[in-house]
Amino acid sequence: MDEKAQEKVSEKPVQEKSIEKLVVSSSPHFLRDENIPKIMHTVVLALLPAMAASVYFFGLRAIGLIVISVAACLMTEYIVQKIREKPVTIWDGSAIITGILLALTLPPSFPYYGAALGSVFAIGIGKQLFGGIGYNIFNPALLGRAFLQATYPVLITTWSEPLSKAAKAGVDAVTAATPLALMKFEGKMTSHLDLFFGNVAGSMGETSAIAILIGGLYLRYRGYINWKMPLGYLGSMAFFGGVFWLINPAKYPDPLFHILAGGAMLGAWFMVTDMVTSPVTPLGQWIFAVGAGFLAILIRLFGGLPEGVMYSILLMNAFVPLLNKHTRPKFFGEDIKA
Amino acid sequence: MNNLATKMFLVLTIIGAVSGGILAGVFHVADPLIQANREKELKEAIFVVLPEAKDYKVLEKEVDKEKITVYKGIDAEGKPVGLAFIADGGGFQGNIRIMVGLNIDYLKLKGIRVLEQNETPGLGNRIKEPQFEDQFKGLEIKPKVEYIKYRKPEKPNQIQAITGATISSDAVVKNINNAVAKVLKNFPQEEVLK
Amino acid sequence: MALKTFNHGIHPSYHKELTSGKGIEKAALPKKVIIPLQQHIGAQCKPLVKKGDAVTEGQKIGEISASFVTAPVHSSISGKVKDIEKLPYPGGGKVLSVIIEGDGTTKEWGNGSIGLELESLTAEALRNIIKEAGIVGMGGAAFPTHVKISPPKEKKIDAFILNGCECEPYLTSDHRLMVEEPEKVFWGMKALMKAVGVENGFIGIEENKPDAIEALEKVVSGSGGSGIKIVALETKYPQGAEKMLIKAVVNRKVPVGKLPMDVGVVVNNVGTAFAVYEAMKYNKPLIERVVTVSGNGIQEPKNLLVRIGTSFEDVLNQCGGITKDGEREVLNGGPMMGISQTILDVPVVKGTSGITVIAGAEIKPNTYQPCIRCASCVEVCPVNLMPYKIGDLGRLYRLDEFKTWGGLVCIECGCCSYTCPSKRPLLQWIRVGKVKVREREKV
Amino acid sequence: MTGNIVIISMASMGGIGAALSLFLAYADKKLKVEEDPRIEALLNILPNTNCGGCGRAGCRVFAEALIQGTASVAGCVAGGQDVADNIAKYLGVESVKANSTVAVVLCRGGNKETVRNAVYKGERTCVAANLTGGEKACVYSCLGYGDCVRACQFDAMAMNDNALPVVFHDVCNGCGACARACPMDIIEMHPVERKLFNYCRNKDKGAVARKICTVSCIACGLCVKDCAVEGGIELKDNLAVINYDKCPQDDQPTKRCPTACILFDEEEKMTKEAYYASLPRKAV
Amino acid sequence: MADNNQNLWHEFKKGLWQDIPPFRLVLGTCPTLAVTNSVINGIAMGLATLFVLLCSNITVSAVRKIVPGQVRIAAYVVIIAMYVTVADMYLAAEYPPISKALGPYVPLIVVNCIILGRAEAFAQKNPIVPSIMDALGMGIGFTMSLTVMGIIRELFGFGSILDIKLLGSWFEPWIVMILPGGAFLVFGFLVALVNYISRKKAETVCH
Amino acid sequence: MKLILIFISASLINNFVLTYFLGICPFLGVSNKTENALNMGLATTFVMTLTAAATWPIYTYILVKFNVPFLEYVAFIIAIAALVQLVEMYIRKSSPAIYRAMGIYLPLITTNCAVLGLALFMVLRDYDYIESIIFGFGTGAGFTLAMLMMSGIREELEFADVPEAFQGVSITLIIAGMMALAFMGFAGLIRG
Repeated sequence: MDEKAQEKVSEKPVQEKSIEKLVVSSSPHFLRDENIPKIMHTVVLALLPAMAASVYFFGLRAIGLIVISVAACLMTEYIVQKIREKPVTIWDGSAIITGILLALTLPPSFPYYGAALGSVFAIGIGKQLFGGIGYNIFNPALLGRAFLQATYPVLITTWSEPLSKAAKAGVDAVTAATPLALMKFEGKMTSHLDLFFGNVAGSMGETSAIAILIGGLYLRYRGYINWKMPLGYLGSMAFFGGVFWLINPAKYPDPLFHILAGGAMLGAWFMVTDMVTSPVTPLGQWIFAVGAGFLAILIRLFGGLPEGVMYSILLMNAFVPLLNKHTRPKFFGEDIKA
Repeated sequence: MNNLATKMFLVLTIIGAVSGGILAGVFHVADPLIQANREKELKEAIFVVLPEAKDYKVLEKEVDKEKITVYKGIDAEGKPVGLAFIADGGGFQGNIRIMVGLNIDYLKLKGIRVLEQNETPGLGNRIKEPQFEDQFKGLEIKPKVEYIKYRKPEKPNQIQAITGATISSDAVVKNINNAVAKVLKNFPQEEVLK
Repeated sequence: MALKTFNHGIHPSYHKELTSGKGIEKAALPKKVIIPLQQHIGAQCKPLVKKGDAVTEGQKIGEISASFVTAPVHSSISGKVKDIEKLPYPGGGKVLSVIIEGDGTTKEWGNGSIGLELESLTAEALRNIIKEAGIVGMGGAAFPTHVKISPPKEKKIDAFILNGCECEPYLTSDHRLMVEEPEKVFWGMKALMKAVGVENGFIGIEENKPDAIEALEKVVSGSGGSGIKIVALETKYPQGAEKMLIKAVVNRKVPVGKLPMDVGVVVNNVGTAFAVYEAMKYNKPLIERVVTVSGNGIQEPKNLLVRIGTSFEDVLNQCGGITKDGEREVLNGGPMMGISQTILDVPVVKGTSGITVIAGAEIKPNTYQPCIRCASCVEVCPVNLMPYKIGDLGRLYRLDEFKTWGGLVCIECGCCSYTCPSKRPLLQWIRVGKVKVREREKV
Repeated sequence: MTGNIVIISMASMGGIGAALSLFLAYADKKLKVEEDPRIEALLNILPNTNCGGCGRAGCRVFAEALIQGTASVAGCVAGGQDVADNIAKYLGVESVKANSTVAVVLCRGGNKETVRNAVYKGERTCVAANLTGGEKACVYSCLGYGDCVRACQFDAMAMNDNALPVVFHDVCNGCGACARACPMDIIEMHPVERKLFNYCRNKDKGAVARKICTVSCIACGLCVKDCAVEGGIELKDNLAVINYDKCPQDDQPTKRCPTACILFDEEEKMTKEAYYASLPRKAV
Repeated sequence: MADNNQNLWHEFKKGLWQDIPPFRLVLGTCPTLAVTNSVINGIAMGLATLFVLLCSNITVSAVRKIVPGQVRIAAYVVIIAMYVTVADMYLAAEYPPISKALGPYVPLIVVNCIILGRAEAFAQKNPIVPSIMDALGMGIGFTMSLTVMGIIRELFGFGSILDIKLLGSWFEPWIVMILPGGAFLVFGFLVALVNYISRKKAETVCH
Repeated sequence: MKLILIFISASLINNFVLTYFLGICPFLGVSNKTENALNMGLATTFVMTLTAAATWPIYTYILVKFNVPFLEYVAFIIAIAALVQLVEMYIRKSSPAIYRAMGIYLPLITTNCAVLGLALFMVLRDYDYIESIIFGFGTGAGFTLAMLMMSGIREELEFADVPEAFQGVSITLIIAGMMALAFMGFAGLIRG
């Protein structure tokens, strides 16, 4: 029903005390003990290791950025919902996730006002403009990140070394290149071990593959993410990356590097798996994950930017409605003739 | 039907012919102005990259069916001060056209001017900012122009790339190297000095 | 070894422990019964009695001879017809019903020795006895059994499945029957198989009823070489839905819009088999059935043998009544597919396999959140639909799209609504869509 | 040189124009499809709301039917007399008097009058609520969730504070969408001249009906006796049924009705403006 | 006579708000998005369009009676294309930098739906004077819209308006504003704003 | 190889709709249903390919040869108008259903800036004949792709709770903006 008509007729007064009366409803009459806040708060919990790693590698400024973006997300959601006279649902956790994810994709040296701006865009335009949770087409955090990439292209590509390395160099914040940029522009490889633990320059929450993996596996354990998504995404990155690696190992990095470097891990476990902006059908999920992985490799190896995870997912987000529409599973018994 | 067809025929033909005529007239007036504008623009660019030049001469050569044009800058006394030529090549998005000024000693650049580019605003398009262009003044071209990142240039043939716009910086350097090489090959110093 | 099952489905909390260990008790003789003249799918019966008539227990009081898809109804007590009028029916709406006031006498239906032996009967005679006894599917759908076991000649039936899954949470009536009367159930099944004319029989039981499997196993092995196999199935809802059961047991898929007989299978319920046994052996029509009274709103959950027509209130009072405080919902059936009742003055009917009372926190909330595309409805739907989508289409009356997305394929199991984290009433919307489609196609 | 360019330009442009016109003339002849231009014209006359009141799947289908002569010029109930006249004028046939009807809600048992047994939980629309039997003890009554109001494309209805639908007689054009939307079939379309209605559809016996609703028809038969014409009102299924063929328009059988369920329609005065004016002012 | 004047005034006025081309009619979207990354470009584009609109409306109105239906569009398009070429050559001759900045979007005025739309919807059916008023109104409305877009985008994208720095060095320019994405976003928001205001207006008129 | 690059560049990297803002009118107007979007996209692709095939010879063999390149716009637009008329008549005859679905948008292909833009860019970039046709086809494919994506999203949005003022054109433009942001990822994919 459209909203207005609903309002017009919903002013039905309740006259009697309902307590003595029986309840009538349509079946089923009892439901699973599951709700949106529970899911979202679990995701926040799963993001803790990545946040901890970001603080460990990049210092207290990481906390500052996370707090600022989460606060800006919550504020924006609150204000929009107030203006639209809708129930305020800022504590359902989804805005918090957006804030955290956005912060984790920013460079540690990114200015606070930039993070706030990105959050406002992510929630205000990326999510609430479509009607709030569940209706957005693009992943709000990634959209905010893409907006910042276009808005502050220089600030968002200025990276700093993790604290441990910076301390060795004896300077406060050393401008550095990310492993992907090193690979792309200077042909230098970074050790897999550093990538795995996260002791490299890069976006705050992306560097430490292991921290993200812990969170992701926890989510998988809780059953909130579909194994197809991370597997399809990382698998496709490894596959397409591997194809090029086999063609020219000197020029192109190995598949493991692709999986560990940049935002691949964060994307695979927390963004490709975003429920709202990913397909619902099994085939659609495969196409989505594999397609995004392919695009990520394409952009990484041949595009102008060193990192393609963000764009790969955003681009596939735009295909989700089409995927849902055209990958409908066969009904039970549809495929056989009587 | 026939009547209608005739009418259609007449109307379209006449409208076509009339507009063709009007346009030809306007073109006749506007074209010289447009050509003059182009000329002026070219001249300005040449004098920017060859500051001492007061005039220039066009030298043309055809190599492998490709026309190569260079502009020989001449100072007030009629002495050649350098060569200007256009370096044209791919950038991050679309072509970059650069006017390059080469010292007559064939060792250093005298300056560059980005004429056309389509790079990302705020990032790649900073190649047309003076800070970037000025780096090429007096830059040694041998063995070739290079760029380095994040640091101040260390060698006389190095410039510092624009942060975050490696590809655009790279494209500029590459284009200049290609064009310089082509000019060095086809317009030997002796020939030009003549 | 992996147990046989179907794809998708859910694992709700079953709460079967409330009654699964409790033997079947005979309920008190009701003072008054209300016998609806239509307790089955098909044509409504015409009353054979009128106001003031005296009736005896088991007397046929309603029948319609003009129609094949129907089942006669019988008086479940002896007494006098008080009135015949339209009264609320536990399946919804109002149905013409016969009200009988009892005189307190009961009839003895025999001790097992009376009746006929199976070998002496033809399939035709068997079907006739079943029809006359008014036996319908006792799992809830209440489809007349004699119709089900009379497949048209061109349909080759090669398998008979006895449905002992009872996948609905709370309900244990079939379970108790299998544990307490395995021989009678087995005998009834053989009678049904003979009526259909099949050799191959399967009894599908979920593995959460090991005692039932054991009891039936004993009977089956004792009978020797009867062509009947017991199949233990994974405990999963809706394992008991015909199409799902067929998939699990014989690995056949019933095509969209077709019936089990189209793939050569007939499915019957454990309760039905038991009723068949009683009809054969004691000539007793379907006037009594086992009803599980359970739920967190019930003081003493029980399995009761209740006479058809006893009011819900009567039955509930024999189980200590329902909780007094807070919200309560009384269901004809289990919580997944049961129908909620507005008043308690409705009769137990042939399809009432249980009365579930849920209360307090188990009652679902009245609000829902936007769909977050979590895909859990898609992951659980046993018939591979996209419930979030067809729900929306049904809600918005977009009927053409509703049909192309398979709204009419839905088996209304309720898995989607159960699993939805946003508590969206998906199944209700799908039903709305179905109602609207039917309405439109009538025009 | 200049002259040359002018001539070339004129020649080439004139040539292209000429070629094009020839080509178009040819294509026009070869590929022309006759679509009846009258359909377009009729669509301009019709309200284009696709309300379905004409019984067809939209205005275009109706327009096609008009041209084929299978539809009456007064078939567009939503358009009323004006549209009928215009169509008739366009098609050059004689106009027919549009059959103007209005929706009548035949239930007065709102929240105040009826007994409610239960509390309904679920989607708050009538079709959805009807799946469960609803809250009210009367199973024939208005469910009160306003499907009819949502079905009305002309804003000619609203739910009042008693959870009953109100028809605005000045706006209602008789398209019948509300009647089709009502799962309880308590909305009927009647000619505007009709005034006398039995506002109850409860088929329960009087004693039962009386207990669950204060405005139910209890089939007492007083109106049958009071009717000026024999058989003008009959009792059928525990309901007083008015025979509009027989019962005179100005008949007054309603005076003794104990539950005031059979009466003259006073809602005639209910216009949209009057309704909204009667509402308590809401803070915006 | 007064009535006539009022009509003319109405033809003029409707282009300024009620039917303001890009926001209400959603016509002429391509240039609205493409060239408004600075105010000056927007104004130049608006004026060029105004010129073409005016000339073509006059011409179409003048020849409307002799052009047969089948070649109507073709004929109008030729007329429009001619004026566009004139405008293009004029810009190239007199204002080379602007001509360069506008690039291929000047010739694309040919297919600006506003111009053909007005020719089809208005000039074709009306005499010359109202057609002029219509063209002026629409053209000015269009120029205004482009200017507004230009102001917003230039202000946020460069921190300046008409190349005059307005925002201090504390302001880190939002590059996105001069990119395609920003253009779409600003346009979308302006359409919403116009929707919102006119709805508010309609409400106040009603009550 | 060059042809493939032209195709990819025209369809993805320099997508006409999302980077050059060409063809916005039909992009906004006909993208409400996937079927319509697909039909419109295919028709436009067809017209674009034809346009490239037709305007290139006109430019090369008439305008350049007779030294009247200033007639470019007039000549191109007239060719396009004729082609569109042809396609329109053809579709009208062959498939009345499609014709009805596309309604007034078919003639609007004439004024689809993407088609004229294509001809202008083709000249500007000095493509040869085959390249021009591929370019036209690629551009059309890119247009169709953008239309399809947008139509899918808009179908989804029918269920969404978009603020009233933003419904319709506004939200479509904003989504286009988001798509443009996403398409920036393709920037620099093919250089030089």
